[in-house]
Amino acid sequence: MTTHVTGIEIAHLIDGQFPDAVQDAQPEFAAVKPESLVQVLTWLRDDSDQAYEFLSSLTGVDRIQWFEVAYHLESIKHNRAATIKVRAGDRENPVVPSAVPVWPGAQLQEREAYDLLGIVFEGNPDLRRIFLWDGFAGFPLRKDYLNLPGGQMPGLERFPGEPGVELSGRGTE
Amino acid sequence: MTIKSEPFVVNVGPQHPSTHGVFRLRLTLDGEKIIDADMVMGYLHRSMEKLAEERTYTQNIPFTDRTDYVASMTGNLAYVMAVEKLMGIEVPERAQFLRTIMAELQRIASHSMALGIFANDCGAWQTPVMHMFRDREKILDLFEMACGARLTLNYMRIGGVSRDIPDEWIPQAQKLMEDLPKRFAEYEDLLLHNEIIVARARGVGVLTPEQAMAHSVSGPMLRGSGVAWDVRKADPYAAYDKIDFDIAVGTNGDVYDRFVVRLAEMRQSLHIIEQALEVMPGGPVHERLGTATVQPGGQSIAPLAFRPPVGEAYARIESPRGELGYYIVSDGGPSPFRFHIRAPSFINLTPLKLMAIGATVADAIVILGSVDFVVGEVDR
Amino acid sequence: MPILLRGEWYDLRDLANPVRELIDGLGLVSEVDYVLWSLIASLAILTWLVLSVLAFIWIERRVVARMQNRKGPNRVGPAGLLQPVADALKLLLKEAITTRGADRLLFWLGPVIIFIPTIVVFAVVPFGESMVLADLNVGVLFMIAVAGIMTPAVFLAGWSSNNKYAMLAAMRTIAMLISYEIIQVLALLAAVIFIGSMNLQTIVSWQDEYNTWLIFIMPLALVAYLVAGAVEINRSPMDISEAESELAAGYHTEYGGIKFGFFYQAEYLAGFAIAASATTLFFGGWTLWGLEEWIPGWLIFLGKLYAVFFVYIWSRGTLPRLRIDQLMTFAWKFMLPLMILNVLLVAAEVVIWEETGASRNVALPAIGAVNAALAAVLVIGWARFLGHGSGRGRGYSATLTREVGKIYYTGAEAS
Amino acid sequence: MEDTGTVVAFWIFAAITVGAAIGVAAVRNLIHSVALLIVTFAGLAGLYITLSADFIAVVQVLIYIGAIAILIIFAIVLTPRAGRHNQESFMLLPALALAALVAGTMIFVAFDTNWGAQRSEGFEGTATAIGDLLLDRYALPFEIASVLLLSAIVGAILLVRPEGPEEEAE
Repeated sequence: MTTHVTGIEIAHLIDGQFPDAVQDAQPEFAAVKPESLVQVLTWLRDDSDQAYEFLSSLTGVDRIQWFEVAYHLESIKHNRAATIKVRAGDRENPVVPSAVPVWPGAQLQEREAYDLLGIVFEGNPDLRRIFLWDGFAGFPLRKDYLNLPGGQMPGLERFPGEPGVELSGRGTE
Repeated sequence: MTIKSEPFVVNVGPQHPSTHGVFRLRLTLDGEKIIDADMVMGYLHRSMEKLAEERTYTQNIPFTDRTDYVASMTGNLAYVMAVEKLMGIEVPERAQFLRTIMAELQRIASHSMALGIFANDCGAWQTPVMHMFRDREKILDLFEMACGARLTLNYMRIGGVSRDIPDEWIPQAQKLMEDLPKRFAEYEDLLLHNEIIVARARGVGVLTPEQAMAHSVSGPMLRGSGVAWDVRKADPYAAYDKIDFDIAVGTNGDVYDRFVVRLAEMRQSLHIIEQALEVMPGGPVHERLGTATVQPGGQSIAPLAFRPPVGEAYARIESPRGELGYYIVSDGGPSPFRFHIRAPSFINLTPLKLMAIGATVADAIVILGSVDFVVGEVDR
Repeated sequence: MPILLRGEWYDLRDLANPVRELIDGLGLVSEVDYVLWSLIASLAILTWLVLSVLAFIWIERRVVARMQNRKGPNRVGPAGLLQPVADALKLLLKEAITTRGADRLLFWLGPVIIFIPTIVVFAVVPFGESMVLADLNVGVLFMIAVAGIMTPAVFLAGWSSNNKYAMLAAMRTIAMLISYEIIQVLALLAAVIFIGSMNLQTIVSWQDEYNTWLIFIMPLALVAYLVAGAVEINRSPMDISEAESELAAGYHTEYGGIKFGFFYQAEYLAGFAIAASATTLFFGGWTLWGLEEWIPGWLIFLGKLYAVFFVYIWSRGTLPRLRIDQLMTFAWKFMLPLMILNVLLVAAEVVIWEETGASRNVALPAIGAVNAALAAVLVIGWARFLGHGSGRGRGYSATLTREVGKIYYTGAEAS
Repeated sequence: MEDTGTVVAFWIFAAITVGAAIGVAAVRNLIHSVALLIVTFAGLAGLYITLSADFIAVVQVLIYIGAIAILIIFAIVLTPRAGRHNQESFMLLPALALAALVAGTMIFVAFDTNWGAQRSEGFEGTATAIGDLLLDRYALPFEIASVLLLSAIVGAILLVRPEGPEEEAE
């Protein structure tokens, strides 16, 4: 039976190793500051007591006040699961360090989060849109998606390279 | 002096017989050898995660059918489990067993299709697929008896299953259980012992367990690489903790092992279903939620709309393709605040480049087949 | 008189007699008469070929459907018999598209060129006793040579399409055909050495006279010839040049309508040509141990031809495809040494037979037994030596465990 | 070459051969050029048939169309940056001079030879006759040619072999 490590427990563990790295701790998750994220994740992966060698899921969530990225970790060795989160406050340009150096498996999932939520993963070697086309304006999973600047209707002016189409919108910066 | 040809870019897909849907693989070739591979997806993107934010929890169940349309039972199951976890609902025991049986039947159906299409990718012109469809058809008949649909089943409900199985279901299922082992032996003999298939699949697309875990690969691919990890065993859900079964693992991590594991899993599934049919208790198949009504004829329905408490839940199950997770964030409203699918087909594609580089075009097709992805789930 | 035009074609027997009387009555100059007769004979062969192709499209679809638990075409006409006609009509009515980037001239020429060798081969095929359009002294060589024209035709078709799949497939085809042409030639060389003639009629009558078929004397050569033939006509497990799961449709990806129909038909015709030569060389042609006295020779011949062709349909319905490098390895490392050995062996046997002067009733069974035994030993031994055929898949199964989190990877097979 | 049929056939084949040969040199597109070369080879095979040399004719088709043409195609496809078009070349004049030299030699030989003595006596067993000659009177040239080809093959393999022991063919 998998031990689901609560956010409080994992926050204590992280706090013991990296003081000042934990931002928030809830029963479901522990939130880590973006600056220390990669350190914390690397430690969680490499420490033999933790050994979270498997990144089950990486998801972005638009919490309106901030963006957060949830990392659902699994330790195959210890049969244990935990959830780590990281928050990015800047609504216009949320930036979070990439987890690809820690788990290559984050690659496609980070691209997905970037594509749909516009969260920029700093350090991702190949951060491109994945489901939507390159010129797509805006990030559809954001809660304010329909209020695009300039009254733009997503999905009308779209394909890059289409003659006469000047690409604009937040996806193209 | 080494003769090197100019790099040559080939687009495999989006319309191509072996991409299992609309999926595109951009291969850069040196002769027949792959020197770079890039995936282009999104041709089937239906923005399910966005749509789900506008619909109530019950209305979202049909969406989960349409992600992995080859194994919609497991899609349903993972979603309703996530919502149940969010709301803290206990599911009646009979429903738990029914879920187990249905999920395992779905696994057999899905794996047999994977096996057949893999043979098709290897060039066995349609014959294995048609033979596999023969079995899958019977399983779909069982599904039809249970819930009226064959492909997009919509059988699971939050708090149980949509209806109980009819009386003649169990005898028919048992008959199928008697037939299938013979078929599996036949497939093992015809496909996995075939010299050409062995030559094509052995040592191709190798993933070491370290690579597999680091790339978040799950399901038969992870087990093919020798990692004994199965959510059914590691974190039992439904009725798996009451049932005796084994995890099948490979030792070489190549394409061949993935299919060996799949076939062994089909046998284990039979074993699970047989036990579950024996020990399945009677009783209700649906937990009453709030204003749930039981209609005449025993069919119970979940209320169309309800408000789970604020919070979040991540539930994962072992779908035929791997670890299928649903991550649901609730803000206390009638529809999910965030609805995310951890799609195994999608994430299992991550190491594709790693596996494809250095292989030939023909290998790339076989490797792609061994991932056994469903484009509906990749793109969502 | 040139040899190609001196065919003793008169054996269209009863069917041809009235026509012959008619033409003889015209009192034409011998040359014109000659050309006229050649044309009529060619037309007869062509008609038979087209009808056979139509029939076999239906047969193949029904047979393969049978292997696949399906019914196959069963709507158009009784039992779906008119399905090939409907298919052909559909292909004829479709627009003949030439893609924009294609080399227009060669793109059009491709399907035409590929059609020529597949038909011309039948000029030398003995359908019955003295029922052959052109009785060449080098008939065996002629068949191989003409079939070799397919190679450049396939390349031109693939190259002119300006399509990457087609180009890849064309390169694969060339590499493959060249390799297997050698196997084919060596396989037939053994037969020719043994009989001592390249004339197909002589080969058939030799088999008739000695009351045996070459298949009993050199089974290995027959197998090699059929394998090389499968390569030539793109049948699984050698269909890598049109590998539909990898390269869409291979070298004819860009062809549609009747141009595709030409390729499709050429493939069948080439298959018939392979089956015809195998029948002639290894299955005694139009003879059937005296039965040809009662049954028309050409009927026996066609029966054998269709039976050989059926093997290809069968393999298509059952076998997966090899990879290009495996196919080339198979040709160069496996087949070629065996074929060279086979030729040497047969040559030695011929010399020994001549030297000892043994009677045919002793010599032929002895040679057949020795060859069959050696073929079995060589094939199995050489395959084992190269690491194949030992049933590598057998005895390997998944490890069953209940310990979550344990790692069972050994990497024994990783390359 | 007496009867009308053969004469007609000769002229047809000769026209095809010469026409296609001119095309080979004149056409700008290299692949078209190869296609025409194939036609030339086929025409030559036809000419051999009118000369009753059945074996040579068939071997012409087998070797030249089946192998040499393919070799040329390979050469074109594998040459780096081989465009589809035959470029203008500064080698034009030397090439013309060389061609004229070869043509002159050929014409001289053709006129100098006593053709009457070479007339064929029918076509029974040209293959046997050629075989006998190759292994009897011309055994040495035949063997020298084989050795030459063998060394060419070995040389070609050496040239294209990747340096060092890396990448064994799988």
